[in-house]
Amino acid sequence: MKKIEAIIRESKFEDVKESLEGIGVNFFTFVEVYGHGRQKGDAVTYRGAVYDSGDIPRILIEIIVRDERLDEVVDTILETGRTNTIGDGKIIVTNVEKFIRIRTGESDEDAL
Amino acid sequence: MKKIEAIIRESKFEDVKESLEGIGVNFFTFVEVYGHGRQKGDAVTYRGAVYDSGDIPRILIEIIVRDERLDEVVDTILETGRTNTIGDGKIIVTNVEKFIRIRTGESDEDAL
Amino acid sequence: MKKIEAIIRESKFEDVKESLEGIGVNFFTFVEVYGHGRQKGDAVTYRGAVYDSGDIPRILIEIIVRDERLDEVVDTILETGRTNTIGDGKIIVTNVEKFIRIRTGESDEDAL
Amino acid sequence: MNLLYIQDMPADAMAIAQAAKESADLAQFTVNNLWILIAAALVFIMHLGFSALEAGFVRRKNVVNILFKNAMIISIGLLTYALIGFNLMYPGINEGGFFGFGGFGLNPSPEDMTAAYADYTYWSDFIFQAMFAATGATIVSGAVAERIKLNSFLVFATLFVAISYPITGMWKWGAGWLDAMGFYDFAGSTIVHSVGGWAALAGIILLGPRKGKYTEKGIRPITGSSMPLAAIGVFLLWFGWFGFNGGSVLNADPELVSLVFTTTSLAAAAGAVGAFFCNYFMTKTHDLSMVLNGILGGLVGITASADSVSITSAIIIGVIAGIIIPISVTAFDKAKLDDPVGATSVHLVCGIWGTLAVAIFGNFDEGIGQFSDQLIGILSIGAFTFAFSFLVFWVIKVTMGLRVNSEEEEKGLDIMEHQMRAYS
Amino acid sequence: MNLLYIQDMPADAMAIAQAAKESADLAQFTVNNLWILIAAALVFIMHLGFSALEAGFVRRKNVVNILFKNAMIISIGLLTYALIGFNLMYPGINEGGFFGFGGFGLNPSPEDMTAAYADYTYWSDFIFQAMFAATGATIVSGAVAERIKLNSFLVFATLFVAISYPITGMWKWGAGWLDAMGFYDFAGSTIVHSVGGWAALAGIILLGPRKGKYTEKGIRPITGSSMPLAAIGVFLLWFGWFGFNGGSVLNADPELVSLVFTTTSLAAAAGAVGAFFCNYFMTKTHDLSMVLNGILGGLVGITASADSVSITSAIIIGVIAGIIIPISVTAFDKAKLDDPVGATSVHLVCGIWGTLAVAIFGNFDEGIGQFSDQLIGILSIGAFTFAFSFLVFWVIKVTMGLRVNSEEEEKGLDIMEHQMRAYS
Amino acid sequence: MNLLYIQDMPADAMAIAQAAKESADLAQFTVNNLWILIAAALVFIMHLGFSALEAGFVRRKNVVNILFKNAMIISIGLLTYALIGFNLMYPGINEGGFFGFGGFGLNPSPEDMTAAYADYTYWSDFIFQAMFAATGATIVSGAVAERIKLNSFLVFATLFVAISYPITGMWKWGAGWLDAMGFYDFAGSTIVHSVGGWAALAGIILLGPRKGKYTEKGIRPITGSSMPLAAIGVFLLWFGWFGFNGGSVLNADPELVSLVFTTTSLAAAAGAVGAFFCNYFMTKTHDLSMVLNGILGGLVGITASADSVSITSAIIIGVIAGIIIPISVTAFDKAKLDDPVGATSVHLVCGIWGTLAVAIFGNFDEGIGQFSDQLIGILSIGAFTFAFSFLVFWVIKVTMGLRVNSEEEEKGLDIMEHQMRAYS
Ligand SMILES: Nc1ncnc2c1ncn2[C@@H]1O[C@H](COP(=O)(O)OP(=O)(O)O)[C@@H](O)[C@H]1O
Ligand SMILES: Nc1ncnc2c1ncn2[C@@H]1O[C@H](COP(=O)(O)OP(=O)(O)O)[C@@H](O)[C@H]1O
Ligand SMILES: Nc1ncnc2c1ncn2[C@@H]1O[C@H](COP(=O)(O)OP(=O)(O)O)[C@@H](O)[C@H]1O
Repeated sequence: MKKIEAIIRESKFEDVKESLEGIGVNFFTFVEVYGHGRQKGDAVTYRGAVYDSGDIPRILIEIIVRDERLDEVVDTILETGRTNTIGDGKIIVTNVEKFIRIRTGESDEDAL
Repeated sequence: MKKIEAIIRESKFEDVKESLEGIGVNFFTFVEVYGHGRQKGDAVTYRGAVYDSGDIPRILIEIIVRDERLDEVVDTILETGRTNTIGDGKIIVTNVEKFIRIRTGESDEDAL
Repeated sequence: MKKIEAIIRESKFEDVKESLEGIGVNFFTFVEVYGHGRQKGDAVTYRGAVYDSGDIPRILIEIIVRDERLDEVVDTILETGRTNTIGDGKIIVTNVEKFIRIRTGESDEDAL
Repeated sequence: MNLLYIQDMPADAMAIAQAAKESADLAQFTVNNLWILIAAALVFIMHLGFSALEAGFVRRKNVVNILFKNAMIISIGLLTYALIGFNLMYPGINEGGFFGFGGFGLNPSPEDMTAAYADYTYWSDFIFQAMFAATGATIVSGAVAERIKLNSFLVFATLFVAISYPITGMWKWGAGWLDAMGFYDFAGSTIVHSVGGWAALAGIILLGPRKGKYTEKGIRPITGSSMPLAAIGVFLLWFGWFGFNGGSVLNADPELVSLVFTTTSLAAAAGAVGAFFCNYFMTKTHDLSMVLNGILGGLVGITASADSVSITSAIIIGVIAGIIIPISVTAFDKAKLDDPVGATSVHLVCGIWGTLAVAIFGNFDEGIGQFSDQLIGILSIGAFTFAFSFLVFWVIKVTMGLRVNSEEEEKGLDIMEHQMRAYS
Repeated sequence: MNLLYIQDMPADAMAIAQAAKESADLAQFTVNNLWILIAAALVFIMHLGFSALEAGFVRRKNVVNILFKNAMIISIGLLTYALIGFNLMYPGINEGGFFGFGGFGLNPSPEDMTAAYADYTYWSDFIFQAMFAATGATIVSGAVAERIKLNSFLVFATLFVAISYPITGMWKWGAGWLDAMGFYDFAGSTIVHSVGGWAALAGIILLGPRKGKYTEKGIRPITGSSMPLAAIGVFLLWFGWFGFNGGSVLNADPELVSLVFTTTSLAAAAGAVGAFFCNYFMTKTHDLSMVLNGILGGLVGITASADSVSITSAIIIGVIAGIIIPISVTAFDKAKLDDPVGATSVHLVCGIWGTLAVAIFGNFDEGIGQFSDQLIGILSIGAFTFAFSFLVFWVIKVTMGLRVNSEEEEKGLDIMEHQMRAYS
Repeated sequence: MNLLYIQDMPADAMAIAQAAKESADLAQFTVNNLWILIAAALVFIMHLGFSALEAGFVRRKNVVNILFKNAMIISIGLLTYALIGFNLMYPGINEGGFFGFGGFGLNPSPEDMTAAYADYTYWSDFIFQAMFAATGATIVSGAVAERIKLNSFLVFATLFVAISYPITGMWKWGAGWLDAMGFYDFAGSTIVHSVGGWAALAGIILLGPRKGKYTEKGIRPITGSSMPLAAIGVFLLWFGWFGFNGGSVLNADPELVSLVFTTTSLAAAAGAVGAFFCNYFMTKTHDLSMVLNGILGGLVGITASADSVSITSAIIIGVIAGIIIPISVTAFDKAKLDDPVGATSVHLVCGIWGTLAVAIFGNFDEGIGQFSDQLIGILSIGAFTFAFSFLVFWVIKVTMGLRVNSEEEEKGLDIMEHQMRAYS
């Protein structure tokens, strides 16, 4: 099985979520992260001094999928996560050796 | 070495933590994440409108273990993380190519 | 390509960030996590009772790099992330099967 | 003044008696005046109440913006009221008329500092009225929050406080035509609160709802950033209302002021209870934001008649105001009129209710006649204020623009308009 | 009333003299009455103080619940006090007795609006007393926080404010048997604060501690959600106490009111210092929550004697109250009596201390006699209140249930009882 | 006192006339005294204002520390002022001198409770002055925040309130040499605010800036933890200022107190507007923290002349104070003098401006002579206060140490000095 980590724009989260549910992927885990890259952050001005932390709040979505569905899910995120402006984010795919449902102990495909 | 990611219930964190310490695994990293899956979230009612974000706060525990200990640790989490009701969470195991202790530069087993 | 996860001290984040930019690695994702390990946390005293959660706030930096640059980046973090006192943190390297830039769909090396 | 009693007492009874009378009258004047000043300070704190309430009901990303607006409104309000507002509202001419202007600035005569002016000095009169003036604009700021451009709002608020509020205020409190007609609005259910509500309504209509509030899936609640802030705001508003209503007696008359304190508090309490049950009946939940609005509804409702109804009537007025809140909030949402803080329900709808309640519960013999007087007051003031606000907002919309763009709304006004975050 | 001095002065000295006397007396009445009303407003703001303090000391997941409870308590309290409480506490009959009831509702006569009634009007009397009444229940809400069912608590609070508080209050302030006996409690260390504390204790015992507070590993501190909220609460309580104690003089007597302001403030300050050192001595830390409780302890401690002790005594009373706080908080925890906000230590223990202090420092010649009077007052009121509260809580427990279930406690009352979050 | 009008009136005119005069004078005394007490309560609430403002402007990790300091300052301040401060500031001896001491503690005579003492009682005098005293130290706490050791600060604050503030205060308000010379400072632009500012400056210099504020890359803004808290603080300070300035009239004189309310409010409003435009001109942003500071600047600026300038002058004084704020804040940063809350700009710089404004706008015929008087006052008090503070801070630095170590600063004073977190 594969683990998909999608680092996307906060503003795109709802759309991506819907599109995933659209293809029946209504299970995932996400966390608020900060990104650092080409896109610059919003400058903060406080008491006369300007500062750009360069950090941009993003959402990291983690989805475990069976190998067959990998491309489908990735493409869905690519489509709906895109604004075509710098800072749309990345998708990272890694291999999962084991995936277990705590409730039942079922593993891999059955755990989905 | 292996990386164990356990996505568990907030309410189970203390128990899992203790049980891990019970088997001598008193080192790990965790982060508060949100889960999306079979279990539905708690509905929010605000000014007459009801809404279920479907997002459930969870704890993601990340533990690096040497291969031999993998099963032991996984089983411990399976036991103590379980409530047998939908939403107990998942365990994800991936392979670690390198594990280094920043303080000393020791790597892999020695870094534990 | 490789994924580097560096779990470092909050207080070292700015330094590490700078040193990474120093070697041209000005793209990464980070998140605030809690660590549990040898280093003990700061005791909290509240209304007469003392308590040490043992949890230490840390920063987890995730960087995807091409294989050739792996060592360079790791070494940089090792250098600047170090205080030589217990609790400097860990570096975890895993393999990345696919890395895609959402904006363009470019993958792997080109996505960097 | 205190020399009087330090100097030796004049020997002859008549002289002493006259001196005594003067001292007594001065003491009475001093306590009356002091109460108006303390009331002014209490009304001032209502601006903190509004700020906290609105900051608590908007999202984290728009908190700095709402605080900034409120800090500027009270400041601009006081200055413009000194420049022209006070003399527009109390022209001292055109009794029974529609408009009058006493000239720019404040130029009291020495007598205006004595009982010859009123039970309080000219300065007390001004500062008490000035604190009222800014209230109207503050009510608007909450309703149009999270999407209106900062400068556009400040321009509107300035014109509103400087021109619209004083003109309609003059109709009644400035001895204008509504006063002559017999319209009664003790402390301003209509003159202050509905007026703010009408302006808010105009703004909401021209702005449209916040992104994502009304979806095809239905109404998506946009939860406030901080309920503690909202609660602090409501308690402070209640606290300030003792000055708002109590000060409107315009002297420290023991019977009247104490009656007003009692009716005001019981109506607020009844408002909470009314909203509690009505909301529970409608949604089976215990929504803090509704109970808080219910308290405010009760306060707005009793404001028109706090000095002229019985305790029982006050409680009934409050309960009904409280019941109105959840119904009205839902109704506005049904109509897709997005009001993040419920200002239209609290100030407009309950303000109208309170003004009508005068005719129902107030001890006025006219009865039905009084009712029509009240109706005329509500409609005339409402029409003028809504028209004025709609026009001004519309002109702003076509000139400088009214609403922030979609990206600014997404990221929040704090970072886009102020380059700041509310919490770090 | 103000007509008097506008009309032409009568020609003859006697007439003028009499008119002057009347004006002077009216002015005096007006200022006395005004002070009671302002004091009532200050006592009102104490309810915001309690709300903020309790919201700051509970966890994020229970903040909406505590705010909701406080908003309802003050509202229900005012209404029930108007309906029956006031006439239970001040029946105007059964002098020296244990119980009396003046009938339902509020029905003042015209004379009740004049100096013939008191130094203040009937309405001032009611609203000032009504603001006190709800205080008791608010004290309870903090102690039983984070685990009690909303409706169960509201039922208790209603009965407590409507029945228990007025009955024991009548014993002293309603000219009942304790008053006749010589028991002294100036502004209510026992009659208000201990009473709240006793009820809190009954609730805590029947509820049991919060999950995870007392583990085999020892006491696990459950840290409050917001220290700024807690600090705001305590400063507002101190502010309100100027009205609580100052208003209890029941007129604006310059000497007494200014003495009360001074003793009250110095005792609060001394309480902070006492808690600072005692807590440091016990734990080697600088615990803000202890210093804040210390201030409250000093305030509660001086409440019984604020008008009748010297400055030095006030400071001593405050310091001791402050020292009591960390000791008492620890003691309750040792006994596994879980009180999230320290209400029992502040209001019950320091309330008892303050009531006894009357006999030690107060200028009463009786000496030991006074001491036993105080003791009888403390015990009789304590016994009645604890019994009443325990019974009511117990009946609620076996009928509608007192405590939320384990899952609700885990997830928090905000989401489970209100479907809301305090912060978004 | 209230017996007077209950007993039957004496038959003869002369007697009645005299009784009337006495009653009238007593009523006047009562209202004057009441106002001073209420003003004292309002000044008290300024301490909550400062606490909230400072807590909002520091980082999350130092919030408990700043709250703790403020809770202790007001407490220690009141106690030390009772012990020695009051009699150092108002020695009642050495008129026109530099120093006097009326002895330890507070020992009023019975006459001190009557109009024979002043328009208020001795206790009112003390509590009103005592509330002022702690203000100076509170100003310092904000400026040295986030890096000073708790105990070191408390030691400084105690000495500062107990010795330095009363001595310079005596020079003017204690009928000392500056008073004799003709120096004018109505409510304390210099005597209270600049004094706090000078001490803050000394502390900042000896402490050095917070880590990471001034980098080679330039000034790195260290954003405050909570803008809502900061806003609450400023609104409460404005509210309290009605007592600070209004009470400084030292009686309830209708004309003067109402004038002071008006000038104070308009100057505050003008300060906001001045800061709004000046800051926008300098940075093209709408910085809430600057507008909030602008309001405070206006308040500090008008404090010296609130009773003796025209409305127009008040507005000009406020606008200029508001304009000063962004310029001054930037200037201090340029000089690498790190002041997290802007206390030096608000209290020191605007305090000086306000004191000079007296000579420019005040109705004093002396003109240039007045100007030099003001200058002498500013410089002499500034020199003494700065020298005293610098010396004390320096001694503390070389003995117990002034600044926390680098790790403590990193992790924050809350966890390191208090083992607590502000938010959980
Ligand atoms: N090498 C990387 N490793 C981890 N995260 C990355 C990496 N490069 C980019 N990111 C994440 O992707 C986000 C978007 O990247 P950015 O370069 O800003 O825009 P784009 O991907 O459109 O070129 C960054 O904010 C960061 O969170
Ligand atoms: N495919 C997945 N990828 C990542 N996280 C998942 C996946 N499926 C479930 N999870 C996580 O596990 C949690 C529990 O899953 P859920 O389906 O609700 O209950 P159960 O695991 O008991 O069937 C989810 O809230 C989510 O955080
Ligand atoms: N086996 C592990 N798995 C995941 N994270 C770990 C592991 N061991 C340590 N860590 C992380 O590294 C941090 C530092 O480790 P610690 O043992 O405290 O100090 P050191 O690495 O210097 O020996 C911990 O706080 C935790 O976040």
